[in-house]
Amino acid sequence: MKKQWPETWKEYNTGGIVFEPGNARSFKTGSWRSMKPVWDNAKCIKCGVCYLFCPEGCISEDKDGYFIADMDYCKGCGICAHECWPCAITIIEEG
Amino acid sequence: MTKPVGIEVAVAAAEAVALCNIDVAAVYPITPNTHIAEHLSDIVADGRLDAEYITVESEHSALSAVMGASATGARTFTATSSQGLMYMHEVLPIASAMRLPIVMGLGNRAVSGPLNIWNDHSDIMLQRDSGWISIFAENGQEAVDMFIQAFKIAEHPDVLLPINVNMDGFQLTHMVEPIVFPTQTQVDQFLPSYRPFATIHPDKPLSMGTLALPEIYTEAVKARDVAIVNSKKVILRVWKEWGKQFGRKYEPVKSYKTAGAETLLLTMGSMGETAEEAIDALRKKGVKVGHLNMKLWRPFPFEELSKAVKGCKLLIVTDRALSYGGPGGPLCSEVRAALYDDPSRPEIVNYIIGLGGRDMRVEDFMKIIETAPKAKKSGGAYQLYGVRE
Amino acid sequence: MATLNTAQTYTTGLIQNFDLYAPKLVNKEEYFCAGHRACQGCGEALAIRLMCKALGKETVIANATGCMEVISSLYPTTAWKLPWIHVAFPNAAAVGSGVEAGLKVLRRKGRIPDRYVKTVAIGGDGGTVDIGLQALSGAMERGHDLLYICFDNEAYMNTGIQRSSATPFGASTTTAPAGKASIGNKTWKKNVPEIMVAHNISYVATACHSYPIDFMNKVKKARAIKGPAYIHCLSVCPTGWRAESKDCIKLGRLAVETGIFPLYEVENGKYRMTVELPENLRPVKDYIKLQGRFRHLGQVELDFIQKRVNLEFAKLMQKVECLKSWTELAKQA
Amino acid sequence: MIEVRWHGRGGQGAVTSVELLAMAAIDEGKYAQGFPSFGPERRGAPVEAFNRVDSRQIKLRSRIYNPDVAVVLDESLMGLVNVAAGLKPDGILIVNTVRSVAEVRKSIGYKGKIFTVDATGIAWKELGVPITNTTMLGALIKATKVVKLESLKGPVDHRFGRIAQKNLTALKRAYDEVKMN
Repeated sequence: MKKQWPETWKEYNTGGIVFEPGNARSFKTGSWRSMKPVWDNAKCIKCGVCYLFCPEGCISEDKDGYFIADMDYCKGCGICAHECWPCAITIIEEG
Repeated sequence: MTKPVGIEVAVAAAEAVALCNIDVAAVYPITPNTHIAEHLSDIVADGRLDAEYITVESEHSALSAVMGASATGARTFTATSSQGLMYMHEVLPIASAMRLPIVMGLGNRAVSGPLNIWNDHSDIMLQRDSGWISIFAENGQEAVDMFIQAFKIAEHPDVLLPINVNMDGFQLTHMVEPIVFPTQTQVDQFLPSYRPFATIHPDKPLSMGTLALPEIYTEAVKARDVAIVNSKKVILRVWKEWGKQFGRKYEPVKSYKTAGAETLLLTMGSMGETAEEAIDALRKKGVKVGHLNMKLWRPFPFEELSKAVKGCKLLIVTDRALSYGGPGGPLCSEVRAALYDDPSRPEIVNYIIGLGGRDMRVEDFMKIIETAPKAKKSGGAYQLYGVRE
Repeated sequence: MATLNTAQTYTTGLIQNFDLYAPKLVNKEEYFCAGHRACQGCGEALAIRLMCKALGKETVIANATGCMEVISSLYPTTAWKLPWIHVAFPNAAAVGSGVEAGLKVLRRKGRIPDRYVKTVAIGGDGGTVDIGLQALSGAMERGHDLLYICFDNEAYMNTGIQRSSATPFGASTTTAPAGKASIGNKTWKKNVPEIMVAHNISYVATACHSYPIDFMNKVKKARAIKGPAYIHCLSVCPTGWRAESKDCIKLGRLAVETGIFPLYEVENGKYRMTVELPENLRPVKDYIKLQGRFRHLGQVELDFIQKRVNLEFAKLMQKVECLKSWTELAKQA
Repeated sequence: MIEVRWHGRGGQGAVTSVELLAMAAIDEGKYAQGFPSFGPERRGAPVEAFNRVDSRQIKLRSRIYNPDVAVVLDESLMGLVNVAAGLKPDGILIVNTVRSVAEVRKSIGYKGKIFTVDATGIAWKELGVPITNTTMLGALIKATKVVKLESLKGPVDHRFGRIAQKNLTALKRAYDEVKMN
């Protein structure tokens, strides 16, 4: 498993610079979620509103043009479901 | 070597900074450093220096702007005094934490209130713990030399820390005196071009100025402390190199007529030379007294100080600032702490002198040296020299 | 178990401004990555994400201290894929000034690649309209090639919902709380876009993440200006506004539709509504009732707010209708 | 070492005088200092400025209390400030005035050498303005020989550019016309 913290001060990057852009992806915010979105592709018109409004940027288009959320990061805010015009997304309890 | 020219020290400092071919300067006017700001902008306006000169709306923004510029890999400069330095205070430790090798000129001045525009060291002492390298010029020539040295020290890959060059406000900044300037070729030989270790640019996106949780903050502090402690090696090397190239010697603690001295007087900044006139006068009378002038304040020169005071019985430390309700002047506090573990340490007395432009004549230094043996020596004692009771 | 099935019953014809399939056309690259630690349903994080998409790769960001800085840059991680620098709270505009100057001079001197890189400074409302206003004013006045974007969530959310000068009238905050002797915040929101217009900069706009295409178009337009530009982006904070996370987008939309936060741009002095609103605005009540921070308000305060919103909107419309662009004025002068 | 104190009013260029003198002395290979009184005085207020010139390095950075020379750029100051205060008994007082040396001596009671010159008259004639700082430098050099007259040429050229020659003419006239008793 990747170390969360540098072991010693010597491993602290000069000036506290983080050299790997976007490496916050190692922090999985999916655990914050108590509700999760579920897509009903039969209703989906592939407009992408869910993708555009996701504060996490964790919704992406699959090869067929439908949308899926990366559950490693989805915090379950419910915006996608609330904003989905054709009501293709439902928010359900986790578990 | 070129011949000395008569020039105001602040103007000479700006010329020295220009010789270092800086890329970005941001300076906000404040007495007594203003002439640096004015003259540097003249140099840029005349096209003698290709640099961006940002006429910021505050000192806080002055340092912030040079930090932004330094992060892009630019060689940067700012200057200030007193209230301006106080206004910068928030950003000072961030500059050292981010390891940005900014050079700052300080025309040292008392701190309000009451409002006072004249010289002492209250401003820099209040910023003592900001993680900056701090050096003090004793005369105009040293100020010019130190600005050029400063860039080399700060930008050294083993250092990467901001540095302030202190020169006494008015006593130095407004003094026309003889200065020998190195030529551009000499400066170019001495000072390599700045090679930043990381820059903010889309070619290699990185994040600067990140947040440290309790799990990492201590390590971040340690890393910076080690950097500033280790910077002394580079400082000594740069000073040695300077001495070789230009024939002017720089030491963390300069000794003057210390051979056989039982009493030593320690000063920092431009009063050192006046004090030396007092030493000369007393030596003629047979008094065994010598003088020390601290040029390196951060990192603190523990070994050099210890060596310099060896054999003396009484050490008179003069401070140009007071820690209210504390153990006296900050210089003396640190000298006492530094020598505490030395069993052969001298007795130490502390005089707070020259506050807010109060003049110090040769006679004053003689009086201090003559009365010091009777002064209370222990328990953090100090006295404000010349205060009217 | 199904909950919250939410048809868009609240939208009016306004939503037609939203191009249905526009999301398909936006930059797919994410420069503000998942893994950031913003609250569930954070409007500001969304706005930042959209901003980055509009700005693209050739950009440097200078960020003021605040929520977005804290949630994105916990060492040793960063959510940013754009080059990013944070120094302190009040000085994003000053740091941005320095970055801009540095990139300019180094490019001129051939020390960095010879191509244009945009500098963008960002801050929250506290870091922009309060403690950062001086640095912002300085940067805009000096004419740096700098885009400043304020993400306004109407209080100091990072420190726990304290009142700022961008906090709306009547909102209860932790330092302007509602109580028996207080209706909460007693002042009207400071109009910083107008202060920016007074700096004679060539582009000023208001925006909101709930109108993502409008926002991104404004960012692109401002980015293209070789000089100072300012965008004030209302960013819904469900936590601080005491609202439901899912309502984030809806709240932004209601702020616009009620005329509380109209979306407009000012190009060379010429005002233009970018989201047209009907003559009869939606009642402010529709917006206010969804938020716990306004829960304590009675009819008297609501009436007061409605009147003031009407007045402010009328003032804006007057500018939209009457003011000509400077280029036009110059021709007449 | 020679210590000089200049008396003028804010805006009359006393600080320029001390700069020029210091520069000239340094150009001659001497050691010199030139500095203003470090005060907040504004245009019109009485101000002082100082020079030290020596053949060896000057280490003093304290103020000048007992000058060898006092130079008065503006005669109207003599009723306001004691321009001879602390002046060494065998020192030199140089006054811009149309009065005679005897008259000046009578009014101030100073026992050392006194020099007078109508610097204002010269400045009006040569420069077209009553600014006497460069003019009085000529009188000072004649009275003290602290630097050579020609040593001022470089600093004055540097400082005044296209109006340098006028200043040098005024300076030379004061050098020639200064009266001593």
